[in-house]
Order: sequence, then C-alpha cells, then structure tokens
Amino acid sequence: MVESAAPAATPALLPAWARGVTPVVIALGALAFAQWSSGGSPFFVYIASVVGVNCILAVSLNIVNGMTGQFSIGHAGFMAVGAYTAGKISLAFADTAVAGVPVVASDQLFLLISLLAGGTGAALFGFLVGLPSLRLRGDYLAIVTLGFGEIIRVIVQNTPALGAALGLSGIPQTSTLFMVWFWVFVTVLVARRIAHSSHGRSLWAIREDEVAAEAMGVDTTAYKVRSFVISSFFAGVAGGLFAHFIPIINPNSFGFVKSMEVVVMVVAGGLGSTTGAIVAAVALTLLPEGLRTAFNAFSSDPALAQKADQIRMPIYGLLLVVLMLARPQGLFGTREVWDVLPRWLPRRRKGVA
Amino acid sequence: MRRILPFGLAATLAVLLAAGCEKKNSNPSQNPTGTGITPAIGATGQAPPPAASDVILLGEVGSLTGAQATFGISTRNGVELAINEANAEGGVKGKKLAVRVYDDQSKPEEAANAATRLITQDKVKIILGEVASTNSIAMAHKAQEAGVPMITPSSTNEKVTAIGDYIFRVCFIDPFQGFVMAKFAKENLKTTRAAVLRDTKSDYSQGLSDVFIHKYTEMGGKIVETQSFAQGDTDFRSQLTAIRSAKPEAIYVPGYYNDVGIIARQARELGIKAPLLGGDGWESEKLWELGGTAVVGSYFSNHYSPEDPSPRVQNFIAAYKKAYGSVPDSLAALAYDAARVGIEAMRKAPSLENKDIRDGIAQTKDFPGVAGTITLDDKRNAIKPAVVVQVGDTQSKYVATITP
Amino acid sequence: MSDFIQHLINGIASGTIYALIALGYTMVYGVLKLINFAHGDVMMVGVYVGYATAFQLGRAARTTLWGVLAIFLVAMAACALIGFLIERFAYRPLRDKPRLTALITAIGISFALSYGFQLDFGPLPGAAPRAFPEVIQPTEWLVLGDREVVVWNWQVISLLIAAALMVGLQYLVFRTRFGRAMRAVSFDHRVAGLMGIPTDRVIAVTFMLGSALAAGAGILYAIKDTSVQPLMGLYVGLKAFVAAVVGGIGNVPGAMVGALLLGLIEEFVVGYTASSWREAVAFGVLILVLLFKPEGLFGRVAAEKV
Amino acid sequence: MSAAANGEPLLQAKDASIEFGGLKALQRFNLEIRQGDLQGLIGPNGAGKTTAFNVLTGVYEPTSGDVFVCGQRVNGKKPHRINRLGLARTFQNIRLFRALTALDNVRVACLSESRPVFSAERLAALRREGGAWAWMANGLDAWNNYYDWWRALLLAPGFLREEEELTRRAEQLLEVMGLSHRRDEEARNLPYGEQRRLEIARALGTRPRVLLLDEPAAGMNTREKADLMVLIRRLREQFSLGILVIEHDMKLVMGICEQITVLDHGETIAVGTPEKVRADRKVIEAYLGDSYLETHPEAAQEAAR
Repeated sequence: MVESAAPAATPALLPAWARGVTPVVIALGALAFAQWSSGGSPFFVYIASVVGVNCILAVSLNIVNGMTGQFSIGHAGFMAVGAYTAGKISLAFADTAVAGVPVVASDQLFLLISLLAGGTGAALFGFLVGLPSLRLRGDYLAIVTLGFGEIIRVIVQNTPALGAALGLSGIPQTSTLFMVWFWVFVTVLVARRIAHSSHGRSLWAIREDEVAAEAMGVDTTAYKVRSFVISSFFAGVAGGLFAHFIPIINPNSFGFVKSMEVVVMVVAGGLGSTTGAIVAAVALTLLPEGLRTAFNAFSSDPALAQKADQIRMPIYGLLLVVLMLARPQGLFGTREVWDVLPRWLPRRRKGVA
Repeated sequence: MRRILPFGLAATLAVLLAAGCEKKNSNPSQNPTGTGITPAIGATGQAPPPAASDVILLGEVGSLTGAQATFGISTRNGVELAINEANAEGGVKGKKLAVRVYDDQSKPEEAANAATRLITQDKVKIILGEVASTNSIAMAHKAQEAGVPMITPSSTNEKVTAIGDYIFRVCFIDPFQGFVMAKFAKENLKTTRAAVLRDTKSDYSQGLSDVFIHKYTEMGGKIVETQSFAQGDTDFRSQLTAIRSAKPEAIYVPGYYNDVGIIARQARELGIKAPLLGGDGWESEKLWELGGTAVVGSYFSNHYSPEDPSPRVQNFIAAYKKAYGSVPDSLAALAYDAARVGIEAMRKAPSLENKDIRDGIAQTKDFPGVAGTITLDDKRNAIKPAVVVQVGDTQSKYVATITP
Repeated sequence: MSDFIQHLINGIASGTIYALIALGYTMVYGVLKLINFAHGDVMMVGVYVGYATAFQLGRAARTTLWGVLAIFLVAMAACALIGFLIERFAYRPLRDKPRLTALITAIGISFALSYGFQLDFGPLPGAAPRAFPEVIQPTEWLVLGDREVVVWNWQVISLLIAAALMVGLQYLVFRTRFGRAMRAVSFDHRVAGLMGIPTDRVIAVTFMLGSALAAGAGILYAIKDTSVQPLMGLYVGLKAFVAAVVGGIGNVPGAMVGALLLGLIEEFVVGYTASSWREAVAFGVLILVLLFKPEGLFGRVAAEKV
Repeated sequence: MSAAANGEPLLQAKDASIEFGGLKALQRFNLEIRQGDLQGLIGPNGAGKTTAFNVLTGVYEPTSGDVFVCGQRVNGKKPHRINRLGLARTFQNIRLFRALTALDNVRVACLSESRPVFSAERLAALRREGGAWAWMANGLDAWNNYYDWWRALLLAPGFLREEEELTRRAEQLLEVMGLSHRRDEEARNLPYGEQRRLEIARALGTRPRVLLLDEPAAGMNTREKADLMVLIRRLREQFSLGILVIEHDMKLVMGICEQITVLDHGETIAVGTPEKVRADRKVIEAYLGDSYLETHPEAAQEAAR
C-alpha cells in the first residue's frame, strides 16, 4: 500500500494520464477490503486508527523537519486546530444527512468535508507560523513553533465555545479505518511526489544549504512557508480524524508532549525519510500496546505494566540522545525503506530523490 | 554500536508487527457487513475470554502517573479492597473477582484506548473510573457503545452520566458541590463578599466556580474578584495581590491540593486573612505538606468524613489502614463504594449478562456506602448529602452536612 | 497604588530569578551557539538535590547560615557535575555536527530529566509536587500601611545575590584570563583551539558555571514558591530562555534586563488583565521580539559568513 | 578592452559601498560586465572580493550606490530574484547540496520556468504597470504556483514532460563539465576538483547571462588549473556569458582575463588590462608591501614605467 505511492513503482506501460491516479485506485480497493475485513474488531480498528493518525503526523512533520530542514516542535498545535475545526463542523452537522444516499455514505461525506475544513484551518495557522521562518533559523524557529503550539493550546483552554478545559465531546464518531488510512495514503503520496518533483528538490536544497539554494534562484522564504502550510494541512487532517474516533478532545491532548512524540518518530525514522517516519510511527505507537499485551500475558501484577507505561516518556528522551550520538541520521537517514533492503532485491537509485 | 542499533530497532519492530497480527487474529471478523459505523458488540455471542473463566474480571482506568497520581492510586486501592472483601465472602455466583487496571496518563485518548482494551481484549463485566471527568467522558462513550456498564466513583461533571444508560456514578455532581460551598459561605460563615480563584486547566475547577458564582450571587452575596491560574503554576502572587485589594471575606479556590497548598502559603504571606474555601479536590495528605500552617482553618466540601462514627465507616477505615497504611481519602471511599455497588448488582442480577448487571446497578436504592447512602436517580446520579470539613492541624474536622 | 507597588515587587522578585537562570542560557549560548534546552531541567535536578540536602541536615541545621550555604553549595556542585557530564557525553561529540543535532539532543535530555524525575520508584521523587523546606526563615523586610505592601527578606536576598552574580560574571568575562579565553572560544572555537586555548576545558567550565548558577537560581525559586516538582524546569527554563532572547542572547546584562522585563510584564498582565492567559505571555513576548527585533534588545546582528 | 559592440552592460555596479558597523568593507565599487567579457577581481586576503560578490548577488544590500543586473536596479532584492535576472555564482568554500546527487544539484538550479496558467510575459507586463497591478501580478503568480504544485502532485502529463526536459538539460550540463559519470553520486562523495566543476554546472543550470566564479581554482594542481582555463573560455563562448572571476592564482587570472579590478581594504586600487595591473605600483604594494619595492628596485622601476 505504501510502496505503491512511489511513482517509480508504477509500471511505465501505463498511459501518461493514468500515472497520477492509478495508485489511488489501487489504494481505494485495498482500503475497502481492509475496512470490510476489520469490521468486527473495534480494538483493532481503534489501534489502527491511532497508528494511522500518528503516521499522518509523522509523515507531514517530516516535510518540514526532514525535507526542508526547518525544525518545528509545535506540530500538535496544528493538530489541535484541525481537531477543533473539524469537530465543530461535525457537531454543527451532526443531525444532517444527505438525502438519497445511505446514512453511512452521507456520514463519510460530512466527515470528509469537516476534515478538509480542519486541514484548511490548520494550513492557515501553518501559514502564520511559517511567516516567522522568513527571519529565523534553526533553534529559534524551533522555540517559536513550540510557543505557537502552546499559545494555540491556551486559546482553546480559554474558549468556552471549544469546551475550554473539559474538552469538546459529542462529536459524531464517524471515523473509519478506511478514512484514516485513506488519508495516510494521501499524505504519503503527496510527500513522495513532492520529494520527486522540482518543488521537493528545492526543499531539499534549502535543507542542505539555504544560502546556496537562494543563490540558485530558489525562493527560500516562499518554499519554507509552503512546506509549513502543506505540513500543517495534514496535521490538521490528522487532528480532524482524531476528533472523530476519540470521544472527547481536550487541549491537554495537544500539548508539548504530543509534539515531542511526533518529533521522536520523525527523528528516529530518519529526518527526510518518509517510510522511515512511517516505520517509527507504527513502532512507537504499537510499542506500549505490545508491552501491555505482553505484561497481561505474563504477569497478573498490574504494577509492572504501569511502570512500563510510565517509563515511556523518559525513554523517548534518552532515545533522542542516543540516536543523535550513535546514528544522527536516524533509522534510514534520507533514504526510503526500499533503498536499504537486502542486496538481492531490486534497488532504487541512491540519493534523496 | 552503529550496526547493532538499527538491527535492534528492526527486531523490536518485527516483534511488534507480530503482536499486531496476533491482535487482529484474536478478533476474527464477525461483522462482515463493512458498514461505516463501528458496530456495537454485545457480550452475547462473543467467545468466552481466553483467561480462566472462573474469574469475573472488572476493569479500572485511572491516572496513576502525573501530578494528581494520588487520586488514581487511592481509587485503585479502594477498588482492590472492595474486591478482596468480596472474594473473602465467597465471590460472586461462585466465581472469584479480579480487577485489571490501566493507566491513562491523564489523557482522554489513553482513557478511551484503555476502555476499548478492557471491553474488547479483557472482556470485563464492569468498568470503574475515572476521577477526571474528561477522561470519564472518553471512556463512557466507549462503554455505552459496547453496552458495558460503567460506574465512575468520583467524576462530578454532569455530562458524564448523560452519555447513556450504562453510565452511573456514586458521587454527587458539580452543581451540588458548588451550591454546598456557596450556601456554607453565605449561611454558616455569614460572608457577603467572596473572591474566586479558578484553575483554567481543569474543567472541574471551572464547573465548581461557575456554580459557586451563580449561587452565591443568587443568595445575595457579592463576587468581588475572579482570577485564574493554570495547574502547575507555582507563583500566584499577582492573582492574590489583585484579590487582596478587593477585600473579600472568603476566597473560593476549587483547585487540586497541590496548587491549593502553595496558594494558601502565598495568600498568607501577602497578608490575606480571609478563609479559603474549596472542593473535594483538596482532599489529600499532601495538602498539609505543601500548605503547612497556611491551610489550617480553611474549609472544603467533601464526600465523607473519616470522623463519621458509624461502624461501617470505621470498619472500612480500619481495613484500609491495615492494607495500605493510611487513612482513606474520599476518593478511596468512593471507589470502594463504586466497586461494591457493582458487585452487589452482579450478585442480585439473574445472570452475568451486561444488560442484567446494568439493570442491577440502576436499581441501587439506599445502598449503605461508606461515603453516604447511595440511591441512584433516573439520571443515574447518586443523591447524597455533602459534608463540609475544616482543615485542622493534622487532619480535617467535620463541620456541617449540607443536603440537596 | 499600593497594589501597583506590590505588583512591581512581585515582578522584580520573579524577574531576578529568571535572570539568574537566563545567565546560564546566555553563557552557554555565548561559547557554543547552542540553546541548551535542558538548562531548566538541570536546574530542577539541582533543586531536588537541595531538597534532599535540606532533609539530611534536619530542621535545626538547615536554617542556620552554614546550613543554607551547605544546601546551596551541594546543589551547585551537583549541578556542575551534571552539567559537566552532559557536556562531555552529549554535546562534545556533536560539536562539529549540524546545530540541529545538538538541539535535538538537548531536547532529549530535557525530556529524559523532566519525565524521568516523575517516576516514583528507586530514588526518583515522583510527579507530585513537594514542599520545599523553609531554609530562609521568611520574615517581612518591609511592611507599608496595613500590610498593603510587603517585601520579604528572601526577595531582597535573591535580588542581592543576582546582582552580585551578574557583576561577578561581567568581571569574569571581561577582566580575567579565563574570560578572554571564553570570548575567544565564543568567537570561533576552532581558531581558539589553534591559538593554544584549551577549548574543551573552557567550554566544560562554562557549562559547569552555568549549571551551578542554575542550581542556585533554582533553590531561590523553590524558596520563593515553596515547592519542587519535576516539570518546574521545563516551564521556568523556557521563560528564562525567553528572557535571554529578549535581552539579546549571549549578552550578560541583556539577560538581566530581559528577565526583569519579562517578570514585570508577566506580573502586570496577570494582575491587571487576564490571568488565564498567563501561560501564553512569555511565548507571546518571545514571538513579538523575534519578529520585530530578533537580535534582542542588546544583541548584535551576526552577519552570516558566505 | 571590452568592446562596446558587446552591447548593454549585463552587470553593473555604480559606486556600490557597504559598511558593517563602521567597517567599510567595500567602497565605491564600480564594475561593468557585458556579454563576452571575462574579467578578474583580485586583491589580497580580506580585500573585500567576496563581499563584492555578495553585494552583487544580493546577499548583502549595499549601504550606498547601486547594482544593476540586465538594466534593472537590484538593491535590496532577494538573491533568488537577482539570480532569476541572469546572475549566477559559485562559492569560495564549496556550497553544494551535499546529500543530493550530482544530477539533483544541477536540477535544483534548472528550475522550471514555465508558468502554467498566466504567462511570464503577462506577469512582467503587469509588474511594469506598478502599484496595484504589481500586487495583482504577485497574486496571479501565486496562483501559477498553486496550480503547479497540483500538477506535481497529480503527475500531470505536462509536469512529467517538464521534469524530463529538466533532467535532460541537467544531464547536458553535467556532460559539458565532464561529470556524466558522477550523475548519481552524492555531491559530498565527489573529489574536490569535481565538486568545483559541479558548482559551475549548477550555476549554469540557472541559465545565467553573467557568471561569477569565486576562486574556482582553489586547491587545484597546475594541470587542473590549465584545464580550468580552457574550460572557462569555452563556457563563455558556448553559453554566451559574461564572466567575473575571483582568483588568487595570478597566472590563471593574468592568463584568461581581459580586464582586472584590484581591491584592497575595500577600495578599488587599480582597474585595467593584466599588463597594466601587473605594473601598477599600488597593486604591488598591496600584495607585497612597501618594503618589497625598496629591496627590489627592479620591480619598482618596472612599476614606474
């Protein structure tokens, strides 16, 4: 599913007009099958949704942190904007349905609309946050994004219309495995296609050397802002999806800790590697679940499992340090999974794009 | 180092993926309709849990980490105590009881996750928890969807039980608690000017403040100043300076003990002599540690007072002390009550079907809980009086009981 | 009016403590051009060390002058050691790598410390806040009117300590051999190394100094707010960072002025307008400063070499 | 030497000066480069040569004086805009995109100039109107860009065609610079001399009319230098460029440049043909110090002549 996102994986025998849409068609089929076969296991659907949302977050953050080489640590703020925007819209249309189509289809249509609205809202904020990157570099930008994320959280916390500290509940839980992973697919597709286009090469160039990129005619400020906008759009969509399968959204869910989780995923996967981000997102989301299952299976003492839960955050911190010291490029560096496969498998060209 | 690390990560990943597959397989697709709405699954028709079937599993979700971990731990202790006692009495319908506890790290998404896990993986009969209303709401949606009864011991927000007919609580609700303190301030303390200092980060604090402001004004008092802080702040001097200049006769601070202790110290330091008033969030031994002598003389509303001489309360306190070495706070008492209400319902119910257990809980009437007699109304809320206690030198003293 | 004066005093009191922490940020940034994100958390560790020391000393000993000194010195020494270890094992190997690498490491350390200290097994303290023992017996230093304006002894003491430390630092940086070495390293650590300056030692000592300062500041902070908790470092550290940026990072007097300014702004925003927005004040100030005067009030624009 | 027949000056500096906090890094710098020119910019270390480059390419804005590229005043314009006007450069300390392949390095520079919705000519015409029209032009260009991103995301046939064309052009440039065999090699893995050549290839990718080379021969051996001289001349013919070279190697500069500007302490101390500059007293003083002239009377005599 993920591999099919790469344009090169699409056979060249397709007519030119079909190359753009073929992966989408394949993905839709695969997703429909996944949806059908997972119908009876809510826990699987739930976990798969969480994994999916984290994948979207990691892949989208990778566009800014990995490809463009800026360092944003306020991604959860955009997620919050998306979650609340989409949530409010869905609440407003909770009792509305499109005439003439099954309720399920109508629900999904409204979900799609609110997700797009959430993404757009987040993209707008992304534009606002991207603007300071006109003047700031590296570490300053990082702190400013952190600040923006916190400010967004404080705004939500002080707005009764958004549920203030209690959070927004009652959002119709219309999210499906299909919808979540459809957006994962779209995010990956967009990330990969950007990476392979002239726009993506401009982003890579900014990451490598901003001054040289500017001298080679790359409008670095515009590209930085654009990468922020795209990245925050998908963060907003992820937030929107989140709001449609978590019964209550609360400002504390979108704090600094959430941002850091996503940063850890991107850094661990390799700054610049889309598939690396996915691998890390999947692994780090399933890790605590796997541990819980393991502890439940081997011991009846709940205290041990709790300790494992507690220790997760400090471990993330240490993981960052150890990664930076031992393997600063992360799991895959700027490469993709298929670049590091064993030698006997067909390989793609070296390099980032 | 360089070679081992990716391999290690890859190995972990492989294990995790295997775990993921296993999860999927253990839940064979039973609903091949492929509808967009996650279908509700009743316990009927589900395969029995793989664990020993002579054990009835209860689930509990609590916040065992983070700043308010004492709430979660007290709750867990209370539930454990109730289950141990029930097992000593021979269990339910010849089966032993056990509890599975998950930490939600005070995050609603983790609470929802834990509830889903309890329902689908552990197949618990009753879910107990949470303390924080936000997290209870997240869990309640999952429980209601799946048709598993849930009892929250101490979530006081109105919205929690409004979610559906499977959601119950054994405590009073925020509006009542706000009303209790407003009435106490106006009638018992005879004040006419009050200030409010609320926590913007906590819905609990917001809810209590709103009701207090409304009721106090309604009773003819005047709110002279409203200030806010955020959980985890440690400097409240600017807010307190502003409050000081309004010259209130009482200050309502419906926060959690860890903030209140510091607030009290700084208020006294700035020369504010008016008593502080609060809610059940004050209840913790840490209040004295953090507040020192500054908290002494303040009042807060609570669910029960350990000074209650009735034997069932004293027996509970003795048992709790023996097991955990401390006087149970009201969260432990409420958790104990919640678990016992659930166990009692299971005993009375004709079968251990979710529906029967639910009906059993709904019929709870005049149940002798340690934190007051419990009768559940048609909104599945407990109707109980509240007590107001005064903070003493080492423990709190009972002052008044205020009935709805 | 008396309120205004009280707010002013409160603001200066928190400002001086931000200033002490900001000095550490500024020094480290000066020599390494690294935002030591973990600075606040090193401070938090120092406070816990002070807390443990105070308990070891017992109630009687800790309020004596020697007791107080011991608490400060032990905490400062412990933090200097932690600072040294962090520099030696986390930052030094990354010195010639991209700056982002070091920043990620710093964030990682910050995270590991602030969340590691929330664990409640072993010697770790757990997440709940704890009361910091009263090592300086709080007494009113000045009372105006009917307790309308109160100034406490510890407020005066921290102001004095902060001022003394700032003067000391200015002296150290501009009047001593070590200071000259520091400035040389700050200018270009590779060239400084070629000129025979023991770069590694200078950077390590700077780190240790900054961390020790943070410990001292942290204890004053704990005395002020009477409590200790694992997350204190994160937020206080961020505020101090904002103060350092406002003053122009790398500039010692700038950090002081920036910190006082931030303390006052925060105090007045909370006291007179919207107290519920307190958490956003520091970040708002930071963003405004970075947008309109990114070099800070006293900083210099560094032209990038092309 | 530069003939008026070569047409309008493509790059022109008129009394351009820049100060950094009181330090006069460049004073009243004048320069004119036309198509087919090959000029040199020399001076001792710290004379302000690279600063001059930075002022010309827009990295720094001159504190006074003007810079014109292809007739347009570019003071305060961003480097990428100036680059688009036809001015490309290389860097003294190689600044390649290190993790990108050689091909991608060049492809970054070969930005697609297509304007999918509103043509570049129409936008330029609107911009000339000024005022609100210029704003509208910016808006339309933003729309162009938006549309172009969608083409990239949907792999529109037109986009694919452009990509192919870009790749072809980049490959041609690599071939010209003799780097075809390094096409898929990461830039950081190339040997030093090839990195220098790749930088030139990258600069050529932006379709410049004037090329600024900052110490292209630094670190090269005699043979490589000789090759470079041939290459620079060939590039001038093949791409009809005007070229300005900063170089320390006197032999190289004197060998290929038709006109040389000498800087010292930010001041222009001599302008002229290689022969004239070589004999200039001030130049010799700047390079070798006064004492050299005193101890070597024959050089002084030559300078006086």
